[in-house]
Amino acid sequence: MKKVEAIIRPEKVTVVKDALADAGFVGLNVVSVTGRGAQKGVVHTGRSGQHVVIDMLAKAKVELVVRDEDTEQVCQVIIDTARTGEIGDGKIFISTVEDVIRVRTGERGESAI
Amino acid sequence: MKKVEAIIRPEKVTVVKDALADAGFVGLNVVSVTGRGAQKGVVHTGRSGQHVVIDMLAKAKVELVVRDEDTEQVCQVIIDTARTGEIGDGKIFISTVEDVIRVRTGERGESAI
Amino acid sequence: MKKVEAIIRPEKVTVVKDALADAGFVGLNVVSVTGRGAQKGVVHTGRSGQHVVIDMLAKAKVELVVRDEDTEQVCQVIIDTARTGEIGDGKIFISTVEDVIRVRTGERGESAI
Amino acid sequence: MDTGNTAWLLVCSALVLLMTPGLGLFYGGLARAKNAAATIMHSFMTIGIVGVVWVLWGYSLAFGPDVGGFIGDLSLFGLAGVTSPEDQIFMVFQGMFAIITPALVTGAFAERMKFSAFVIFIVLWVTIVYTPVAHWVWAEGGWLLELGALDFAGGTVVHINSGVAALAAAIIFGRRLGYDREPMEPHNVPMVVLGAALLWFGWFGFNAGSALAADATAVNAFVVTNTAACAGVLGWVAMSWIFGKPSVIGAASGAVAGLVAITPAAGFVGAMPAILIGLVAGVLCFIAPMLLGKLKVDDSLAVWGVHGIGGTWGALATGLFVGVGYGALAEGVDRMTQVMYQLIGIGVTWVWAFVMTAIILFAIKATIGLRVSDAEEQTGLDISQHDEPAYRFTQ
Amino acid sequence: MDTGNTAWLLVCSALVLLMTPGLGLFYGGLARAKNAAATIMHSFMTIGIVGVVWVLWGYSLAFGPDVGGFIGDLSLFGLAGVTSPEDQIFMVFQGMFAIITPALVTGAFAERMKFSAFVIFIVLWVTIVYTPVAHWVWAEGGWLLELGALDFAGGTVVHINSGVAALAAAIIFGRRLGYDREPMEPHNVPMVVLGAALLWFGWFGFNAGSALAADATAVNAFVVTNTAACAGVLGWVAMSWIFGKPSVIGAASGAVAGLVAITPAAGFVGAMPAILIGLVAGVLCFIAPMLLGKLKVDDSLAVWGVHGIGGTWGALATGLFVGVGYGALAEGVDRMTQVMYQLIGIGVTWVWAFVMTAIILFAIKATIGLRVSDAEEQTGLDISQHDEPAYRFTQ
Amino acid sequence: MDTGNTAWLLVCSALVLLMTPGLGLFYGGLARAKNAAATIMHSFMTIGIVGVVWVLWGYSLAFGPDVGGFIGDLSLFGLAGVTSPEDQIFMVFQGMFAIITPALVTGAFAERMKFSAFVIFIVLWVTIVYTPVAHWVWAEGGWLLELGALDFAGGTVVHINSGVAALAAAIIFGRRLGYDREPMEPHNVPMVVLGAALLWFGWFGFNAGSALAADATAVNAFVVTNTAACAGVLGWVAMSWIFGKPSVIGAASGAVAGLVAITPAAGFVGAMPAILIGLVAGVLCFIAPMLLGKLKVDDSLAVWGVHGIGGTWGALATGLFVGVGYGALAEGVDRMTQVMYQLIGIGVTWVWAFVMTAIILFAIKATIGLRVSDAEEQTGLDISQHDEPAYRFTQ
Ligand SMILES: Nc1ncnc2c1ncn2[C@@H]1O[C@H](COP(=O)(O)OP(=O)(O)O)[C@@H](O)[C@H]1O
Ligand SMILES: Nc1ncnc2c1ncn2[C@@H]1O[C@H](COP(=O)(O)OP(=O)(O)O)[C@@H](O)[C@H]1O
Ligand SMILES: Nc1ncnc2c1ncn2[C@@H]1O[C@H](COP(=O)(O)OP(=O)(O)O)[C@@H](O)[C@H]1O
Repeated sequence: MKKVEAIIRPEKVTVVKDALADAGFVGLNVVSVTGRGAQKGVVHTGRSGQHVVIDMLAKAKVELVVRDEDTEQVCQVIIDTARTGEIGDGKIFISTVEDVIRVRTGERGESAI
Repeated sequence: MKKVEAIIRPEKVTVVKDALADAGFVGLNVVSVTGRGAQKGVVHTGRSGQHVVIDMLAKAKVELVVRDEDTEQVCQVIIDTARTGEIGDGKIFISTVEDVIRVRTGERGESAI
Repeated sequence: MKKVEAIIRPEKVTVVKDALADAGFVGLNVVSVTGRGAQKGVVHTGRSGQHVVIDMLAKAKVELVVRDEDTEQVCQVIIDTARTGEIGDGKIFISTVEDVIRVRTGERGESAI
Repeated sequence: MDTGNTAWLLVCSALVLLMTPGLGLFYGGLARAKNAAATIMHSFMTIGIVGVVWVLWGYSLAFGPDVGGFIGDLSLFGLAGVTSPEDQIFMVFQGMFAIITPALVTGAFAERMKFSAFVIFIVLWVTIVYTPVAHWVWAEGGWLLELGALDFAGGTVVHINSGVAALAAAIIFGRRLGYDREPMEPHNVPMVVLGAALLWFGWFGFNAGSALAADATAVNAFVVTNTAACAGVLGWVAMSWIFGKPSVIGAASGAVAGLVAITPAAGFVGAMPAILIGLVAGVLCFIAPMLLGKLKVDDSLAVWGVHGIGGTWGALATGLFVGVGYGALAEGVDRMTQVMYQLIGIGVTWVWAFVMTAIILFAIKATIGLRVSDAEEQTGLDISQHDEPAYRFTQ
Repeated sequence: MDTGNTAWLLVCSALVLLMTPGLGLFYGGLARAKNAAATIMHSFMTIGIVGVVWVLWGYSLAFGPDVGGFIGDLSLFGLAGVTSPEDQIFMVFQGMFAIITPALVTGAFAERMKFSAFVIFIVLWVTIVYTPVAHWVWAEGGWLLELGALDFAGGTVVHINSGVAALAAAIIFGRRLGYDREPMEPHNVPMVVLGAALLWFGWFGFNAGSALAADATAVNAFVVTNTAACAGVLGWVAMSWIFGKPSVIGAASGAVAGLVAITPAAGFVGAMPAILIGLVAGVLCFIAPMLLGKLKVDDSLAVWGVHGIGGTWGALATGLFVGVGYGALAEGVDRMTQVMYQLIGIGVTWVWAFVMTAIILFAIKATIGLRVSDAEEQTGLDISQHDEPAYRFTQ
Repeated sequence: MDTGNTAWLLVCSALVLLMTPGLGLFYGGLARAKNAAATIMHSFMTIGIVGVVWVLWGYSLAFGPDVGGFIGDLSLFGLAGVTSPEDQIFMVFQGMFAIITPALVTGAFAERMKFSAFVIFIVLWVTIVYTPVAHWVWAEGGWLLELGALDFAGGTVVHINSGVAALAAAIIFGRRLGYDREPMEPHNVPMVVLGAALLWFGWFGFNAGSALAADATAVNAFVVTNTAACAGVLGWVAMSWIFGKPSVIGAASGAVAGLVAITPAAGFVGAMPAILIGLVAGVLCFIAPMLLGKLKVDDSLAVWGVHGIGGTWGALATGLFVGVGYGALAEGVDRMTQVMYQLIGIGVTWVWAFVMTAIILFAIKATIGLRVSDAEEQTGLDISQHDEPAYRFTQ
C-alpha cells in the first residue's frame, strides 16, 4: 500500500477532499502545516513600521493510504483539483506503507484501508 | 526500525500514551488532525438553519518510531487501549524508517530511539 | 529521495529553517506536535493545588524531502542548529520517498523537489 | 440641567456605543475563523462611518425641522445650532442608535461581502433607510408618532428595520459557497457569549436610557429589560434542548432575542408580561431561522430571525400588553386600536426596509458589485479583504 | 426620587450584572479548552434561571415581610406590590447579587457536572440556600442584622456562602478524571484576565452601589475596593513568585481575592486597612487552594480558596478594622463584641452553606445523578453536553 | 455633595480603570502568541503597583501642597487628610490616570523586558516622571497651569509623557531578536479590537469625566470624544487602504489615535474641529511608526507613533482650535500666544519624559539589566517569565 501526502493550499482542501470522496477514496486525514517553497512569501509592513518577508505560509497536508494500484488515480484527482498554476500549489509525496490495521476490528492489510 | 502512526479518537490519547509508557515506549509525538472515514460524520443544523454533514472529525495521530521487534507489541497496546468497537476507532499505519538520529548526541540507529 | 523528519524545540524552528535555506534547502514544512521522550517533563502545581507531571511538551516537526545525496548534509545542518545539549533536543527520522509530484506542473521525481 | 439626568444619559450613551463592538464580537464569533476579523470589522467600521455621517447630516435628517412628517430638513447640517447640552446629549444618544442599526444588518451578508461595497452600503443605508424611520417614530411631527404607534426604544426603527433589511440582503446576496455542503459553525463560542454579554450590558442604556431621564420609567425599563433577557435565554435553550442539546450559542442568542422583543415595550409593561415577551421571543427566534433555512435563504448570522421576527413580536406585544404592570393605554385609545397602530407601524417598516434596502443593494451590485470572488470567499475575507488573519497562534 | 441616586443605582445594577458573564470568562479561561464553552454556560445560564426565579419568588423570600427573622414570606410573589421605583431598584440590584452567588459555586464542579443536574441545582440552591442568608443579613428583621453582624456588600451572603457551598460540592462530586495525573492548566490566560477585569469593573457597582446612594459612603467604598484589589494583586503575585514564577493567572486571582475580602468591609474602613486586607487576602487565597490540594479535594477552580477563605478573612477583618480610617463601631459595641458578632455570622454561614448544599447535592445524586459519564468527561463537556466545541479554528 | 456629580465621577473612575485591562488586551493582541500573556500582565500588574503607590505617596507628590510649582510635598502620604468625599473622588479619579500612563509605555519594550526590571521601572517611572508633570499641569500652583497651557484631559501628562518615554525605551532596549527578519504580526485581531473598544468606552470617563461634574462641558467633551474617535478610524483605515488593504488593526488603532488627539482639546472645541483633529491624527499616527521603522527603532507596539505624535498633534490642535464650536480663548490671550503656550508645554514634556525615562532605564540596565536572555526571548516571555503559555488549546 502507498501513503500519499499532498501539501496543498488550505483553501483547496474542501474541493480536494470532496473530489477524492467522489472517486471513492473516503478515508483521509488533514493536518495544517506551515510551508516554505519556491513561493518566496509576501512582504509585510508591521504596524510598528518594519518590513518583513513572511516565508512560511499556511498550507494543508492531506494524507491518505491507498492500494498500490490506486495511487496514480489519487494523485491525478489531487492534481486536477488542487492546481491553480500559480507558484505555491504544493507537492505530493508517495511512500510505501507496509501494513495497515483497523483499530476497531484488528483487520490488517488492504482490507483495513 | 518502524514508524507506527496511529490515528485515534482524541479522547483516547491519554490512555494510549500512558499504556505505551507502562509498556516501556516513552518516546512519541501526538499531532491533532481532522479525519474522514467510514464514520460518515454527523448532521448539524447551523444557527442560520442550514443542515450540513460534518464529514471531517477531530482525530489525534500518535506517532512513534520503534525497533522492528517491538512493532507488534506497540500495535497491540494501541489497539487494546484505543478500541471502542464503534466506527471511528481509527487506523494504524506501519512503515520503515531507515535511520534515526538523536539530535542531542548525534547517536544513530536503534540506540537513538 | 529521502524524507527527513526532525522533531525539535519550537524555539529552534527559525534558526533551523534559516540555516536550511542558506544551505540551499528551501522547501520544507513545519507541524506543531506535542512530544514525550526521555525528557520527563516538568512538575506543575495547578491553581487548585494539585501537582502534575506534564510529560507532553510542545515540539515542532520539520519535514522536508531531499535528494538521497543531500540527506547527510541536511541532517548535519539540523543537528548543528537545533542542538542545545540538553535533554529534549529531539530526533531526526529518515525514510524513503518513492516519488514526488509538483502539483503546479505535474513534474515528477527529483526535479519536482 | 439636572446633573443626575445628565450623568445618566451620558452613561447610557457610552453603554449603547459599547453595544456595537459587542455586536462585532457576537457576529465575529459566529463566523468562521477565516472571516472573524472581517466580520468584526463590519461593526467597528460602521461606528467610524456612521459616527461622522451622523454629526454631518444624519442627525439633521432624522431630527431636524419636520418636512411633511416624513423626514427632517438639512438645517442642522454639521450640528449647526445643536449647542445646548440637552440637544447635544439627545444628539449623541440617538447617534449611538444610528450606529448600531446598520451594524446589525451586516450579519446577513457576513463572509461574502466586498469591503468597498460595504462602505458605500453603510453610508447609503443609514442616510436613506434609517433616518426617515427614526424621524417617523421619534421626531416631533413624525407621522407614526402622530398616529399613536408605540415604540419605546426602537423595536421598529432599530430591529424590524435592520432585520428586514437583512432579509432583503440575504436574498440578493445569495448563499455562501458551500452552504448546505460544508459546516459553517461558530468558530469561537466564548467570543459569542462575550459579545452577547456586552450587548446585554449596553442594552440597559439602550432601553432604560430611552426614558431620557433617571426616573421611574427608566427604572421600570431597566427591570423589564433584564427580566425579558433572562426569559429569552430560557426560551431558546429549551428549544435547542428539545431539538438536540442545550446550546450555549442558544443561550447567548436567546438573551439577544429577549432584549430585542422587550425594546419597544420597555416603558409600557411590567415584569410579568416581560417574562412572557422574552420566553416567546426565545422560541420564535429559534424557529424563524430554521424556516428561512428550509427556503435555502442564507441569512448568515440569523439577523432576520432574531431582529426582524423578534422586533415584530415585540412591537405587537407592546400593543397587546401596554398597561399591564406598568404604563397605560393612551387617553381614549382602546387596545384593539393600539394593536392596529402597532400593526401599521410594523407593516410600513417591513415594506420600507425591504424595498429601500433592495434598491440600494441592486444599485451597488450593478456598479461595483457586492460579492468577493469565489477564490477570495474560499480563502476567507480576513486575508482576501484585509490581509490580516484573525489569529496567528504559531509565530 | 433623587435623579443622582437613581442613575447611580441603575448603573451599579448594570455593573453587577456584567460581573456574571465576566465570571464565566474567568472560569472558562481557567478550564481546559474542551470544557470552555460549558464552563461559561454555567455562569450565563445562571443569569437566565435566577433572573426569572428572583422576580417570581426569590425576592419575596429574601425581602418579603419577615417570618421569625429567618426568611421572607411569599406575599411579594411575582413582584406583587413591588411598584415604587425605590422598591424596583432595590429589587433589581439585589437580584444581580442573587445571580452571581450561585454562579460562583459552579467553579467547584466545573468540567464534570451534568447539565440537567446543574439546572436543577441552581434553582434549588438560590431558593433554599441563598434567600435565607440574604434575609438574615440584609432584610428588615433578619436575625444577623438584628444581632449586629456587619456585612457591607455581601462577604457572608455572597462569598462565604458560595465558597463553602463550593467546598461541599468539591467533596461530594469527587475529583476530575486524571486529577493528579494529567495537567489541568488554564487554557486561555487572556480570557482569565479579561474576566477578572470585568469582575473588578463590576465590583465597583457591587460595593459602592451597596451604599444605596451616591454619597460619601459610596465614595469610600469605591476607593477601598480599588485599593484592596490592587493590594490583592501584589499579594498573590508575590506568593507565586516565591513559589515559582510571577503568575499572570495569579495577578487576576489576586485581584479577585482582594475584592472578595474588602466586600464586607467596604463601608467601614479606610484605604490603609484596605491595603492590609487586600495583601493578606492575596496571600491566604494563594495558600488555601494548595492546602486543599494536599487533601486531594478537587475544587476545580479554587472557589473555596478564594471566596470561602477570602470571604471569611474579610468578614473577620471587618470586625478588626471597622472605624479605622472610615466608619465607626456601633454605639456601645466594643471591638471584641463586634469581632464576636462577625465570628457568629461567619460560623453560622459556614454551617448553613455546607449542610444545605450537601443535602441538595445528595438529593440530586440519588435521583438523576450529578456527574457525566467517564467517556463524556474525557471527551469534554462542550461536545458531550452541548454539542458545541468552544473553538473551531480550522473550518 | 451633589448626587449627580458624585454618581458621574464614580462611574467615570470605573470607566478609566477599565481602560488599562483594555489596553492590556489591545497590546496583548498586537504581540505574538508566545508573549501574549506577558504583555497583558504588564498592564494588569501596573494597576496593582500604581494603585498602591498612588494612595501611599503618588497622590501626595502630584496634588499635595505645591512646592515651587514643581511638585507636591509628602504631607498627604497614605491619604492623610484626604477624607472629604470631594477629595477622595478626585484622588481616585486621578489615580486611574496615574495607572494607565505607565501602562501605555509598556508597549515600547513588549516581548523582551525582564519582569523584575519591569516592576522596578513602573514604581520609579510613576513616581519620578509622572507625578511632577501631573502637578505642573493640573495641581494648584503647577507652573504650566499658571502659564496658561491648556490640557483638558491629559494630552501632555498622559499621552506625550508616555509616548516620548516609549521612544526613549525603544532606543535603549534595542530591537527584538529577528526584527526585520521574522514576521511579528499581531496574533489576535479580535482581541485587539476588543481592547480598542474598551479603551473607547473608558475614554468617555477619561475625557468627559475631566469636567469633574455632569455639566455642559462634560457633554461637549463626550460628543467631541466620540466624533474624533470615529474620524480617527476613517483616517487610519484610509491610509492603510492607500498603502495596501483596509486594515482591521488600523481601524482599532485609528480610534485610539483619534481619542489621544482629542484628549487635551475635549473641553475647548466643538464637533467640527473634532472631525479634523481625529482625521489628521489617524493619518499622522499611521505615518509616524513607519518613519520610526525606517530608522530601525523598534517601538514594538507603536506607542510613540500613536501617543507621542498623536498627543503632540492634539496639544497643538488645542491651541489652534480652542473656541471653535465650544469654549473660548482665555481673557486677553490671543491665539498666537496660546499656541506658544501649547508648544512650551509640548516641548518641556518631550524633554522631561525622554531624559528622565532614559536615566531610569540606564540605571536599571546598569544594575539588574533590562532584557531577558536571547533564549528566553526566543521561547517567549509567557513561558520564560511566567511559566504560563497564553493558550493551551490541546489539553
Ligand atoms: N522539498 C520539500 N519538502 C517538503 N515540502 C515541500 C518541499 N518543497 C515544497 N514543499 C511544500 O510545498 C509548498 C509549495 O511549494 P512551492 O515551491 O512554494 O510551490 P510549487 O510547488 O508550486 O513550486 C511549500 O509551501 C511547502 O509546504
Ligand atoms: N485510507 C485512510 N488513510 C488515512 N487515514 C484514514 C484512512 N481511512 C481512515 N482514516 C482515518 O481513520 C479514522 C477512522 O476511520 P473510520 O473508517 O471512520 O473508522 P474505522 O476505522 O473504525 O472504520 C478516520 O477519521 C481517518 O482519520
Ligand atoms: N521513539 C520516538 N518516536 C517519535 N518521537 C520521539 C521518540 N523519542 C523521542 N521523540 C521525540 O523527541 C523529543 C525529544 O526526545 P527526548 O528523549 O526528550 O530528548 P533527547 O532526544 O534529547 O533524548 C520528544 O519530545 C519526542 O517529541
